[in-house]
Amino acid sequence: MTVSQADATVSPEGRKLLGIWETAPGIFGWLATVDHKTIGIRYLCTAFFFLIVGGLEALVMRVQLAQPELKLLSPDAYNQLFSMHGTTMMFLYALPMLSGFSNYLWPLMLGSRDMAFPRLNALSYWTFLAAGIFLYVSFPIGQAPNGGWFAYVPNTSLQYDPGINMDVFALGLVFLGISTVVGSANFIVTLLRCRAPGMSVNRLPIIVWGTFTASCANLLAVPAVSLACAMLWLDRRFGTHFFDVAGGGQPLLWQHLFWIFGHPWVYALVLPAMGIVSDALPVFCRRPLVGYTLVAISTVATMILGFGVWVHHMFATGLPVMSLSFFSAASFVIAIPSAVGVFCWIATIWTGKPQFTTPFLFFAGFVMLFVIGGVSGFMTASVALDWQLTDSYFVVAHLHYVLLGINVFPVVGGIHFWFPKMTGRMMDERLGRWTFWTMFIGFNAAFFPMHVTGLMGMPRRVYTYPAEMGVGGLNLLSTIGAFVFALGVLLFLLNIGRSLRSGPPAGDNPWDAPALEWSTSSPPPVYNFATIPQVASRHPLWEERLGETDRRSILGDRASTGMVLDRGKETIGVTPLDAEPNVVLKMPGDSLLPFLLAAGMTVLFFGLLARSGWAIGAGGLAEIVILFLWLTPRQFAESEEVALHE
Amino acid sequence: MRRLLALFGLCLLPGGCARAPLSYLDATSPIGGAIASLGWGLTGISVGVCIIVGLLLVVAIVRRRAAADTAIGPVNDRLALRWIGAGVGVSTVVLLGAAIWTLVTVHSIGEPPRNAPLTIDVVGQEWWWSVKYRAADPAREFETADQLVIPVNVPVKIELTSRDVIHSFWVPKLGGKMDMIPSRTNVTWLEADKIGDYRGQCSEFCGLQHANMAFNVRVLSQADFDVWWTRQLQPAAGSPDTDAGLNTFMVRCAACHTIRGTPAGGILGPDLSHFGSRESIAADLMPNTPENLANWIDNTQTIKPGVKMPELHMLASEVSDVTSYLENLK
Amino acid sequence: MNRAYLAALIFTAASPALAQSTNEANPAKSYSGATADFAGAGAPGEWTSQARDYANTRFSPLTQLTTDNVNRLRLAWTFSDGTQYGHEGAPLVVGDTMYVVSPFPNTAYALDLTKPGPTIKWQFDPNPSPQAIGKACCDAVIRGWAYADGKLIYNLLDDHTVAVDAATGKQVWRTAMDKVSHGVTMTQSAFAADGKVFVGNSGGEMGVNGWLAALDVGTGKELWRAHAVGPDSDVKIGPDFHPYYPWMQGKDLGVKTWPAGAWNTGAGASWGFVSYDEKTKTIFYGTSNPGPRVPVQRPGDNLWTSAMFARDPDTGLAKWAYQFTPHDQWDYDGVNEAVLLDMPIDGKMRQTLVHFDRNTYAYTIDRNTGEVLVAKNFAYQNWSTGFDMKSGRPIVDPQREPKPGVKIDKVCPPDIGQKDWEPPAFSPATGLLYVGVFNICMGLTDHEVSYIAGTPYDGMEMQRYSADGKDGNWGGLIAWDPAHGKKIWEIPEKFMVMSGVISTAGNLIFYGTTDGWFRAVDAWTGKVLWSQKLGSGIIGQPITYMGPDNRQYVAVAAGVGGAAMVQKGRDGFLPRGNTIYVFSLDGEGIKATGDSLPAPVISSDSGQ
Amino acid sequence: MSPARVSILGLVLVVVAAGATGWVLSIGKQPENRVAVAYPEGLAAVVPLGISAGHAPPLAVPPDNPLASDPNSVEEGKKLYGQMNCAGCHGYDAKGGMGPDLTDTEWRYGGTPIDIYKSIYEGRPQGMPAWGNTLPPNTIWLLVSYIQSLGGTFAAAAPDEGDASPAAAQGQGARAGQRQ
Repeated sequence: MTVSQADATVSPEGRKLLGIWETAPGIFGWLATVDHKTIGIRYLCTAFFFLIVGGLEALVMRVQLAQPELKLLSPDAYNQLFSMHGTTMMFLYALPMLSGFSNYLWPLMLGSRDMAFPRLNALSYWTFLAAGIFLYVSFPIGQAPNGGWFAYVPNTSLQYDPGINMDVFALGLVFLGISTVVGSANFIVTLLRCRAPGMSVNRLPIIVWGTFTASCANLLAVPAVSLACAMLWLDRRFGTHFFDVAGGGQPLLWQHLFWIFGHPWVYALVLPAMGIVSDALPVFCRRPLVGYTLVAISTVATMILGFGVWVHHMFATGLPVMSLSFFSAASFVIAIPSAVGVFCWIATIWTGKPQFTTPFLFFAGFVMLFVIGGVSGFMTASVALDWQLTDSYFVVAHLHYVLLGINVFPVVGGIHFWFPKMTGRMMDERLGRWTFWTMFIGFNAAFFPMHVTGLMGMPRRVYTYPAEMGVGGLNLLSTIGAFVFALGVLLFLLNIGRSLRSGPPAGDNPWDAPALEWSTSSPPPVYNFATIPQVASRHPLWEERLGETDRRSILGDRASTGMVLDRGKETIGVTPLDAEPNVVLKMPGDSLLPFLLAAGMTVLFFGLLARSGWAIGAGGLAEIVILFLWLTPRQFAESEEVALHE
Repeated sequence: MRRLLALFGLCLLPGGCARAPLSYLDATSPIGGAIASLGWGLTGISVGVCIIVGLLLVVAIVRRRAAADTAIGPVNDRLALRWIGAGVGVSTVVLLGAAIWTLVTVHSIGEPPRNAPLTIDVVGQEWWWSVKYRAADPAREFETADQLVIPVNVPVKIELTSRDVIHSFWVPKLGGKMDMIPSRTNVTWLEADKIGDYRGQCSEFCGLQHANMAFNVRVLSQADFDVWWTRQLQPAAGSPDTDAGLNTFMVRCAACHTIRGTPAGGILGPDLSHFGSRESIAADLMPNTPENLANWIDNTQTIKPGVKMPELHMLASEVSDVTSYLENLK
Repeated sequence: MNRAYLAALIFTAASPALAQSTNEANPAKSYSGATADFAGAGAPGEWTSQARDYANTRFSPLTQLTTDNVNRLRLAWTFSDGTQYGHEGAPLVVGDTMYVVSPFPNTAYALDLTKPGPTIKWQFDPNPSPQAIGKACCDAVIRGWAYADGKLIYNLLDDHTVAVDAATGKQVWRTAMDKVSHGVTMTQSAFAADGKVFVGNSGGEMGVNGWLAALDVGTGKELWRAHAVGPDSDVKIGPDFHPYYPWMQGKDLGVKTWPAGAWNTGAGASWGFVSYDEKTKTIFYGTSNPGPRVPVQRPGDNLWTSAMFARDPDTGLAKWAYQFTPHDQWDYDGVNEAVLLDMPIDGKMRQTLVHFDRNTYAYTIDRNTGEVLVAKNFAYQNWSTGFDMKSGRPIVDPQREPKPGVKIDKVCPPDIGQKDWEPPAFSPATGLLYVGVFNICMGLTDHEVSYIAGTPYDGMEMQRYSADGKDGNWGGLIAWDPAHGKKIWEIPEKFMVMSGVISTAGNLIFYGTTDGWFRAVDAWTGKVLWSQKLGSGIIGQPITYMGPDNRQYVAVAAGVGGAAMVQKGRDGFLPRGNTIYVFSLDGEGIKATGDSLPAPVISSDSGQ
Repeated sequence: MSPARVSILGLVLVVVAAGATGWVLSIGKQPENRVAVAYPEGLAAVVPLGISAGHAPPLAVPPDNPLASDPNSVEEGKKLYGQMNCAGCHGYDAKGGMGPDLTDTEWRYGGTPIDIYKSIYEGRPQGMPAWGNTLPPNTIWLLVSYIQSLGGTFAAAAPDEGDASPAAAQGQGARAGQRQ
């Protein structure tokens, strides 16, 4: 879906690079593209589609809960909706959306031509798309997963949920886990090796830090949930006893495995988004971020601590009070790195010259919601208070403040910020402001009352509630707020649609932002940089005005002396810490293999779901053959051996 | 922004939520009270932090609005970093304070007192509560359902387990929640400081009727409690041949329900001994009146879809017989 | 199939050698010094009650068969009653007539032993209600019948006791004892003594309220009925009730040791044998397991289930009682028989009763006071870690206590114990008791269960298997010294030994295995002297009697069923049968000879 | 927006709309499969539990089990099999005990779904209690679903197979061996 380069002003070597890097046209190109920008945009669009689907499910649930004892949804319908709402939002929207941002921006921000493993990048998208469809395959026949996104056993064991509902969930998560882990590995290697010379670790944008930390966490956390889901599926369909009480299994084993994944996962969902704010907010404060190193270190610290707090989801399961206290203390400590982030953003606004553009509004709103969500988290960290708060609507309020506040607001702000770069057109500011206020007011009207209904004892995941519980009015307010928020999202979609068609041209750097991606054209050429830039500071485009150092980065066309690397698809590989170039990387071109591998995996997983030997055999065989083709090394023609430029 | 925070604070004043049976920030019982004070404390800190940071943010945004220039210039953040350090320091101190306060509270209410004079086994199962009163002498042990009657100012030890999926035992005004996990016995405890009725609710998603799985806790004086206990031990009078209601009950309901003193011994459904003396029916969904009971027996699946009790399509005469029989099982 | 048969053969050959080594010299002196009063035994050649005498010794004074000539035993004649259920009873021989009652439909036959291939003198069809078949927990069997006052008296499966005139086969009286719709059936062997007949019910699995009743032999009128659970008035506990141990002393313990109202469906049926001490005018019998079998549903000791009662036969009032397994959690009924023996314990002569309980403890109890003198395990068990002689209670191993919904493996013994109802025999010469035992364990899962009248109220899901692993032995015959609580020798068997045992003055022990072997064994050495494979597994009780031709016969019914069916899936397990086999030396007996044989009539137009 | 993108957008919208309507329709369906069946008039006509077949009222019940294919019904039936004490007689593995084995193909009173329904409903002379007036039709069908899942039952014969009811035709063989 790349915007073809009709631009006549491309420099001569640019035209050569264009020939090398441009994706083939037609269906083959569409399926075989490995261009990180195309994949990034596809991630953004697919994730946004799932955000809308999840949002619609939420709206139907809110109508059912608007007043006590409504009969719009049957209990099983409601259970399927709230399970799919949670699963869609947590797995099919949150991380894919951030992967979309990172896939698109990393090479441009790091000064590289592509991710470390372009085909792996395509594979992670196709697998994500297939897993998304797989999770919704039983929705039309009314047997969508109905055990909640947390799927506690024994409620989801075969004895209490015999349909295929939870098989779709368990296999779907394992399927999606493959996409996540593959994507994370790609991000980590890209960070370590695919950067422009001079882009040392202390000059990386904070979104890169965020996504890198999230990826490392995913490598460790996602296997836990994949293992748990595989065990659940074996228990259900092959009579093993991992969680089956009669056979000596332990229901709590599921909760431990799930939350060991669960908590690092929710931090993986927010750290890249905090990175977006740390990179984009300073642009509208007309000054660099205050305390860059503090924010970078707090990002990593948050994730490391994130692995040590998972039992705060299980304070009421009767574990010994001594161990609960340790996890409670850890959950308190984890608020400190977040506090560092908040103070840095506020300091940046305080000491900067805030420009009231739409992205700025979203980021300011983000800080406020971050704090409210943070303190409600602080309240649930206290094990004694959590014995009252857990599984009540207070926690629903907390998680929505944290997930929407820290993920959706920065994402919408980020799209407003990077839309010009991605499409070459500006989004409408007035409509943007309307979008922000509608979303902000709708959000607070929807989720703030849930703190109160939670404190009034309304339990979670209830398809209705009795009138005498006294929470009817607040729930009605929440429902109205939810619809206002949905209106806001609609306005955002309108803005995007209108801007795509008739937004004013954006130019290379409409916001006068400092980062490397603004040094390319909008939308950037498919090869990103005609010559590989050399980076000299954290803010390449602001170096003169900041006057921090006298060395200057060499960017874009001005880098005539830079490396062109136009013998085939090439980019520069650097040493991990100081980013000294030490190798020229040969990048694979367009390839159908990622799509085919994902297709093979889909056949395999549908075979597992239907337990049909043929499908499993066919899928497995296809996988082996494709992997064989994938991994056979391509012999480079002798002439293409390149001497290292100084 | 600030308007919203005010709403947050206002609504939590005791007046705002007194009539809500499940709200717990106005609890006064030994456990509920301890948690409530901790709750108010942490809420206060939270509201305070929100207001401070909100003010900082708003001031930060509006203080330089006038300056139209968007020029980039060199910056010096030494002062800002010192302010950030101070802010983080204060936050850390507040966090540690809260942590210590929590641990102290946990220590005081975590373990049930050694010599709790009364032990009750509560067993959760798909969508109702089996309540067994334990005693040293087995003959004084009996079972009832969906209702806990406890004496005032007496610590009651409660042993929790489940017969099917994970449920969670929670009486907000009397104390924190504790999960009920099959093949595992969790122990929690309650103590009430005021006589009256309290409402409990299952708070772990347990399937179709999780929403309507509540129970009633009735706190009596010690004397009334002992009277209640001895009456619960009395077997039901009458035999199937003399009492039409019991005869219909024996044929229609005895396979799932138990009434001590009659040959009805089913344990699939709640124990209905002394049903007439209970305050509510259908896991505390409706008050215990003959009309509600008849309506419940006739339209079980429409009131609580998915619940295990089937609709028996009984004749009107049978329904009224059974209803009157159950209602006068005082 | 033949491989298993061959293995069984080799095994039987090897086992005597095995037994041989454990007992060398030829001691003439009795091991235990125990003696028995053979009151109620009838003439030496007769077998007038299931256990031959009131003391339940199953000892016959006949000596025509001895250890020397027993290998010449051959089949004399057989009789089949055509029914398919387990054959547990012992035929009775009074005068020259053998009385046999079939399992359901409980048809009674009188066989005239004086005629060749004995002819049926009369046959009596009581036609009990088939409804009872579905309520009988462990096969529609009858465990025995009694002969008294010229009448054959036995229990029908559908809770009636019937008396038939021994001469004419006409019904004299029939008394209804209980209702099948409440889950009650009667398989108990009626016991006649002191002008009364004592009958008990079954239905431990159906949540019944167990009882033992006394009927007048002449009219069948019920004299008294004593329940096993409930207030003292129901359990007929009066002022002169003196249990030996303090934890059984107190008022209305049949109610107090149960949760409120649970005693009414507490079971405690009495389906075992009754013994009677004529001198002290006391009857002894056991009560079955508490209901339901899931212990969590009935906290407390659950008195008086799995216990032994001593009662006055005239008034039914209890003299003493002793509970073998308080708060029984594995369905260890206490109904097994009490063999009344007098023996020296620690040098002092004591009047005792010996009881092999289903919880694998062999008790020697003072039958006048109920004090436990000896309590030792007669086979492998792992549910109890020991026996506290001071309090008289077994110590339970918490690991074996079942919890609802959780599977526990290798609990030994299983519900049917290492010895079920099959009665032992006593040999006054050796002073030993010879008992058929098992060697099995079970995997157990408890399920909490509802009481629905007429349906089972037990809730135990079990799989039984040998205690020695996959293809280990499932049982054997042991010789037990009751005075010292010691096993003298044991004959291991591939299959459970669930038949009755008899001993004779000729120092012979007869028993059968559940895969059809009927064996004669030397009482002193345990050497197998004679073996004969019968048509079906043997769970019946053998007898020996003197025929009208002054020849000693040995008879046993071979028709597998009842608890032996737990071995249904094993190789070598025989199908059901219904034949009584009678043996005599060289197969001699009253045969049809000479003119009593039919002569051919040559048809007149044959023309040759 | 290039035509390719519009077509993809259109396709996605159509798929989502189809999925949502499919869900709404099938979600609504589930409660309906609770069988509402004509029910005999009142208590007097049927013999209480515990005593076997007295005069059983006429049944208006479909010949085949409407719930057999629904996995929930089979699982629900399996739980009922334990809770209604069927396991006590027929064995926890349904391989028989006091009551006959339900997994083999030997049926004393007929092995089609309607025969099994009647055996539960009316009770049988050799000790099977009559559940007709205790368990509503739908609950009995759940039990029949579980028994069908054990594999020993026969398919319901097509109604036009002569007038002999499927039970009679199939029952002949079984009844022959019935005389105990």
